[in-house]
Amino acid sequence: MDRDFRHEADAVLMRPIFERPKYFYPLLGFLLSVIAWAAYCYYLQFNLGLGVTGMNQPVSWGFYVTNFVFFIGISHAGTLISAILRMTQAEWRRPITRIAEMITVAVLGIGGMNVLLDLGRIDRVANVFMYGRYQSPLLWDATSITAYMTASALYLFIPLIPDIAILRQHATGWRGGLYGVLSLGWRGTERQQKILNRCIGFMAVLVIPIAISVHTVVAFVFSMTLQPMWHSTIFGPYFVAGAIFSGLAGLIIVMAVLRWVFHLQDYLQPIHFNYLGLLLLVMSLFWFYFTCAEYLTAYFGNEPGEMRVFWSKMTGEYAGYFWLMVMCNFVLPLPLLVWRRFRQVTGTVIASLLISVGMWLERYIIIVPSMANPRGDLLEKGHYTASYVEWSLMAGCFALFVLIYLLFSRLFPLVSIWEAREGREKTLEIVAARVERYKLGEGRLKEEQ
Amino acid sequence: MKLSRRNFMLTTATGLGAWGLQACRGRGGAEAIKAVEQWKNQLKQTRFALCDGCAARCGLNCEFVDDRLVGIRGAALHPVNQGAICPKGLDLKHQRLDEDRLRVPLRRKGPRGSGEFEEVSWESALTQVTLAIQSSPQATSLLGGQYRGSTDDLFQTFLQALGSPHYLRLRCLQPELPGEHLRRMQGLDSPVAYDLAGAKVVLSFGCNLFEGWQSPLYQARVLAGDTDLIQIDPRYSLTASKARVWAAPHPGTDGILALGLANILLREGLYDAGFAHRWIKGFEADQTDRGPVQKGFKNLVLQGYGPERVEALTGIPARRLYQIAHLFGGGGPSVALAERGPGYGQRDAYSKMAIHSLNALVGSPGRVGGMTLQARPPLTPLGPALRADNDPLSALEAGEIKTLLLYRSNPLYSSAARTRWAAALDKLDLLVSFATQMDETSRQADLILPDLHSLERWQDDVTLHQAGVSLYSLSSPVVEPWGRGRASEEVVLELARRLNLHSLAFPDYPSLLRLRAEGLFQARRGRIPQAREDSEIQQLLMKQGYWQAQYDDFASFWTALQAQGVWLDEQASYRGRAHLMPQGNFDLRPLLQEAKQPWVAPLHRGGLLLVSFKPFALSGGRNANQSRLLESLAGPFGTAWEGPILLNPTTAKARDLRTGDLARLVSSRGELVGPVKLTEAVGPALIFLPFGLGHEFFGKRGSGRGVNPNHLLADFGPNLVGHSYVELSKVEAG
Amino acid sequence: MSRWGMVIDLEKCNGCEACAAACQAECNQPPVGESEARMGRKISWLKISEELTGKFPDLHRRMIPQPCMQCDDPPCVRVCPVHATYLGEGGIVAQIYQRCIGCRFCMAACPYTVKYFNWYNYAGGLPAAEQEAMNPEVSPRPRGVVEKCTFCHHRLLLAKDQARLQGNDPARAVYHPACEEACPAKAIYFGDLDDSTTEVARLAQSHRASRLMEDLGTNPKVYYLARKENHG
Amino acid sequence: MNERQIQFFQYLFVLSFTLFDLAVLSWIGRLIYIALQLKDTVNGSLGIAIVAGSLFLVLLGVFHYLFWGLKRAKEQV
Repeated sequence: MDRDFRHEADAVLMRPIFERPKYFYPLLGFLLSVIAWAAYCYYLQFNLGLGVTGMNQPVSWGFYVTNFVFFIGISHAGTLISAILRMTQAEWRRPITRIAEMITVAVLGIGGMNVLLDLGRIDRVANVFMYGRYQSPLLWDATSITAYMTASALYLFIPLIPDIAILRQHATGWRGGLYGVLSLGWRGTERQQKILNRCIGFMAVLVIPIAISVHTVVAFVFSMTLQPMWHSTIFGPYFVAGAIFSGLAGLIIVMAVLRWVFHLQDYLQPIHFNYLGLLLLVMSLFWFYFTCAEYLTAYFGNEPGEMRVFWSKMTGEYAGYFWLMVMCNFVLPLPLLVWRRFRQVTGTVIASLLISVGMWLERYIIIVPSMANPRGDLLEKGHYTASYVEWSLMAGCFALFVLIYLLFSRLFPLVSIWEAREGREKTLEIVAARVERYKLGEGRLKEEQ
Repeated sequence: MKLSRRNFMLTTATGLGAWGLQACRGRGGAEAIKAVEQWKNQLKQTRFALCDGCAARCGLNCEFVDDRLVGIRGAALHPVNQGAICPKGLDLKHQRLDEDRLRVPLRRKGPRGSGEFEEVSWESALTQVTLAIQSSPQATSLLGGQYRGSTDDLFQTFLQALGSPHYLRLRCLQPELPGEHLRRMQGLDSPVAYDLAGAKVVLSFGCNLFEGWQSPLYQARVLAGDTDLIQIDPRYSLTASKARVWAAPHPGTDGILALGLANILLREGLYDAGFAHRWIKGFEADQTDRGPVQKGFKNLVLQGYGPERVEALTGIPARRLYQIAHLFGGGGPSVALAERGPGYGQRDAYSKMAIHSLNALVGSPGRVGGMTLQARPPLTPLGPALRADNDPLSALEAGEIKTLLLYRSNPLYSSAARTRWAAALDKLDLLVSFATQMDETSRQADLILPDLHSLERWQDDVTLHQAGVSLYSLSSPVVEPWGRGRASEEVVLELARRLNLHSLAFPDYPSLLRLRAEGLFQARRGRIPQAREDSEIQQLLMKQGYWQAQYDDFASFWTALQAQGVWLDEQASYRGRAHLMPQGNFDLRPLLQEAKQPWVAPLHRGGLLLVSFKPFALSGGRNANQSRLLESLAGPFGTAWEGPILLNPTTAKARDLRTGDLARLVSSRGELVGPVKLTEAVGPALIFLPFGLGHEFFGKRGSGRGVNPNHLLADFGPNLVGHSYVELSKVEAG
Repeated sequence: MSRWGMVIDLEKCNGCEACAAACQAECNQPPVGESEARMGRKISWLKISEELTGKFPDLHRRMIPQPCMQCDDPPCVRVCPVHATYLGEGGIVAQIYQRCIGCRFCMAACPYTVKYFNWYNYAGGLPAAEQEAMNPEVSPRPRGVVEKCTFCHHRLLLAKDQARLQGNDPARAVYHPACEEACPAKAIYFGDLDDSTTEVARLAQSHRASRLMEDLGTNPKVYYLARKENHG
Repeated sequence: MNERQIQFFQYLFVLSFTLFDLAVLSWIGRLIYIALQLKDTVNGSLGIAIVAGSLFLVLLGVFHYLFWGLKRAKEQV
């Protein structure tokens, strides 16, 4: 039973699980102290009230809602991308899918948590269950995020089963028990493989509409109100596109970090970054198109309430944020992603970092300027500066994300071992067969037969 | 069963509690519900009190639950406010609870002005005052601010009994006296009231009718209808925005503007020729007197105040002058108000008389919608009147006064002549302050005797400004005193006892008030309004000359007066022209005299003129520490808890100032730094500063907040002028 | 069933803030203090906005008191996740403070920005004496919940109780909110919009009447009377 | 950990997922009940609930298919 994992193929994937990395405790301590500080800040907020934040009237939403939208956006990277790649049978998906799916599960919880952080009366959160009403888009959110969370967790778990079974062979003690329970009696029989593949395939199909619905519904929180620059039909698709965009960026960053930390250069190769970079480029163009569509519509319509918000973003108080966002999301990443020689690991990571900042800013300037410039010309203008509590909680969220990833990496392989093996063993034949079928004239011939 | 408020809070229907009640009702607990409802309705008690927030003295209904003051509403039957109420009145509930209030007698420990005081007993404090007065009774005086009624009479009698010739008052309006111009032009000795309710056109020269002038609530009510208001004010005030016509002359040129209007009225025959012929003296050139022929008003105005010249001097376009003149002289009862609080600049007397001459031209004296004379309520007199000395500073500087009692006056804050005041007060042997708050002047006092909050003591008032009624209001304490304070009137009566002043031998202040009220009872006129319907019948009867006794004996009259708080006599104003012009004419000759002095251009070219004004929330003068009022400043200023320097955007642009920036204002008298707010409501080359903030010492919330325009205003003598030339510069942050 | 509405005559209103202050006193809206007020967290269920147009000296100013517009189709109610705000009796948009979870979605949805949030425990932070002086008819709000103008709903409940005690039909009870009562210029009219005999119903039909952001379709029950014709 | 214990925890795992899913479903049911009771946008609520409810049912189905399927497939060997 207790075979040494080091003799296994793909041993590098199992190393972080069975050999405690030397940075583990320092990093854990650092993350826990950041989280503890954030928890203390939240304790202050819980005790004193939301007054410790910078929010006010009329800017009654700030960092927390921004982070909510941002993290939910990042979560799209994972499951959605992995599902699309699985469905299209993109071969290069194999080392990426699990990393992506785990991002989703980790970040979705954090995103949902930001809504809770934002509540004035967290002690009454049970009211959502007792007296909730489906008319409120917030409940749509609650439902679709729960669904997405459940589906993503399932979608993460199912392809994990064979790997858990592999790990079980090397694990003792509580790990052995855990893997024993979670492997669900996996033996790798043909029948089991078939069931597993069927489930994976089904979930990949199911998860795509759920993922799209989640971010559409997040957008609906804003677009269902009558507020200037929120009340727009483009918001659903705009948010989905933005979510995939920021999600891809998040995925690239996480991949690069993991590649470096866990020495996964053999699995996460420049070609992966190249392909994801191409996807990122496409999404950047999409994002730019949606942004133009949104702002041009508002500008051309010239509705006074909207124009106040519009100009506050273009030249006013929020112009700095707006133009920084355009730089980060489009102007700077574009050359990095267009030229092949930049579309390497470093180039895509830089572009991704820029895009992450840019997309966070986008969420921020969607929320704050509209709230600060209410529709009526009579109504007072607002200003918003986040307080240290909000910054701390945001830092806590990032730390929590890293912590979750760290703990996950100590329990499960970050790259799907069995899929990688499958790729090595079977792919060549499958792809060769597939390419054979692409050959010119084959299709017509088949039809004629 | 004694019902506590806690029980009440538990059972009462709040927004949600109503659900509970509804639910009970559904389950057949109708009886229980009914009992609760019955009890709830009986629980609330109402007591009458007089508002002390400003000089208007509105009537209040204080609502009590379990002897706790939980609400204040306007008293519907009080003629001044008729149920309305303003932020200052509403906030009395909280003002009373201010933790900064002085609650024990204090004696100065350190040097004057050091702010070091020690707590002393009342006995010790009163002995000290008694001894000081005893040593030189004639050198005792009292410096009072804004108050009326029996308090005023009591102080007069007290000083008179001591043989002191000095009763000092410091305030911007003297309600018990007619203005100087009225005395000189009409020979009046008692105050006039302007019949704003009856007027069709009201021409107000800087009187901020809805913000701080006399009784804003009353004016708001009577002018909300079809009255055409013409507001002359350099600032686009709230009052100006309610006016049909608003004109913004250069500050200090109101007199010229008035005579410019007179010019048009005369040339176009829009004046009351009958009145002019019968009553006005000095209208035509005077040829009957011996000696050189004196020019008449007509010559003066027609020759010297043509629209072009007036336009050049005042900045008001001739077209606008015609518009105003036609409206004002258009036939309807019109009245011109020359009663601006801070005065009309260096040529105050001239301006006031010039404005008042418009009243002569439209024949407003004695006319409905014009000027009337109020009859004082027939209160039992206390003693002979001691006319207040309205130039207190000179009296103090003369050094004849050794002991000074200070009541509701804070000259070190409210007077532009702060340094002179400080020096004059320093000469005193004993300065005693009756105060509820530690303010600038009280800090200089040797002894502070804590006064009671207005809701904690007996108050009365004689309202003289409201045309058409003779009005006396009285209120008894509605809440228990907080701390060891005593009503100042009681303290004065106690001093009188100790000094053996027989004319003030009253056991306490209520018995003095009771004695005064006996006069009302015996006068066989007037009534105590009980209910609206009742009042209509009574009014009708009285109009026809009938008077019906409401009460059989004085005791029941006294009880009713305490409960209702109001005695009034609607038939007590004198509209007869002979009453309004006791000298037999409306004399314009004093104006002609004043007009002879050469005119000094008031607007310093290129300079900025600072003008102060009173925002409504602060117009009581003692509100700088009331959180709710400070918070309500967000309405007029856009910023709560602050009184910004108001600037026109063009003025500001030249100095690179934006709303929220700090600016420094420097005048010949001093300088101050404050935040700026840009508004079009202020003309270019003008700066407006709200008055009421900028206290050095006024409780925790009132100290060091905002700016005090008095630090900059030129001191032109006893009258507050309200403007001054200043230089403005930006204060760089950091 | 009554449909309570308000008409505010802007021609009469002189911006004295009496209504706002009366509202604060009646409904226990505490002062939030200097730093809070400067952050824009002032609570004033009835706020007064200044509308100043033109250039000196050709100016026009209106002071516009804004309570909750008590929309017939309130955007805030649509978004509330927990039924903490709902269209209650007589068309009054109610807020259940004990139910509210403080998500502030209603604040984000309200185009009139007349919903206010208790960022801190403002009411509970007042000195004990001031708390005792609160109006016992209206519950003070804890921190973390949204609050708003209730058209003095507690006065309606009292009026109904009174009617019941006197043997009258409680459904026909008439009441007056604190702001209307306090207004010195009598610029505020309040009553049943569905009862054509009331002054409010008549004025709401007047050609001078309009509502704020009528085009949003929220159907507010607060009407404003614009300037008179003859004053052009 | 012996095989029995592992089995016990596996059943616990599938049970807790099932309970979670049922809890969500009952929550959705509760929302519908409230909407009906208060006549608060019943149609819309029903629409959303049908979509969301069936989704959770499908997820439940997938999980159970997987769990029992793997179990049976194991035994077949």
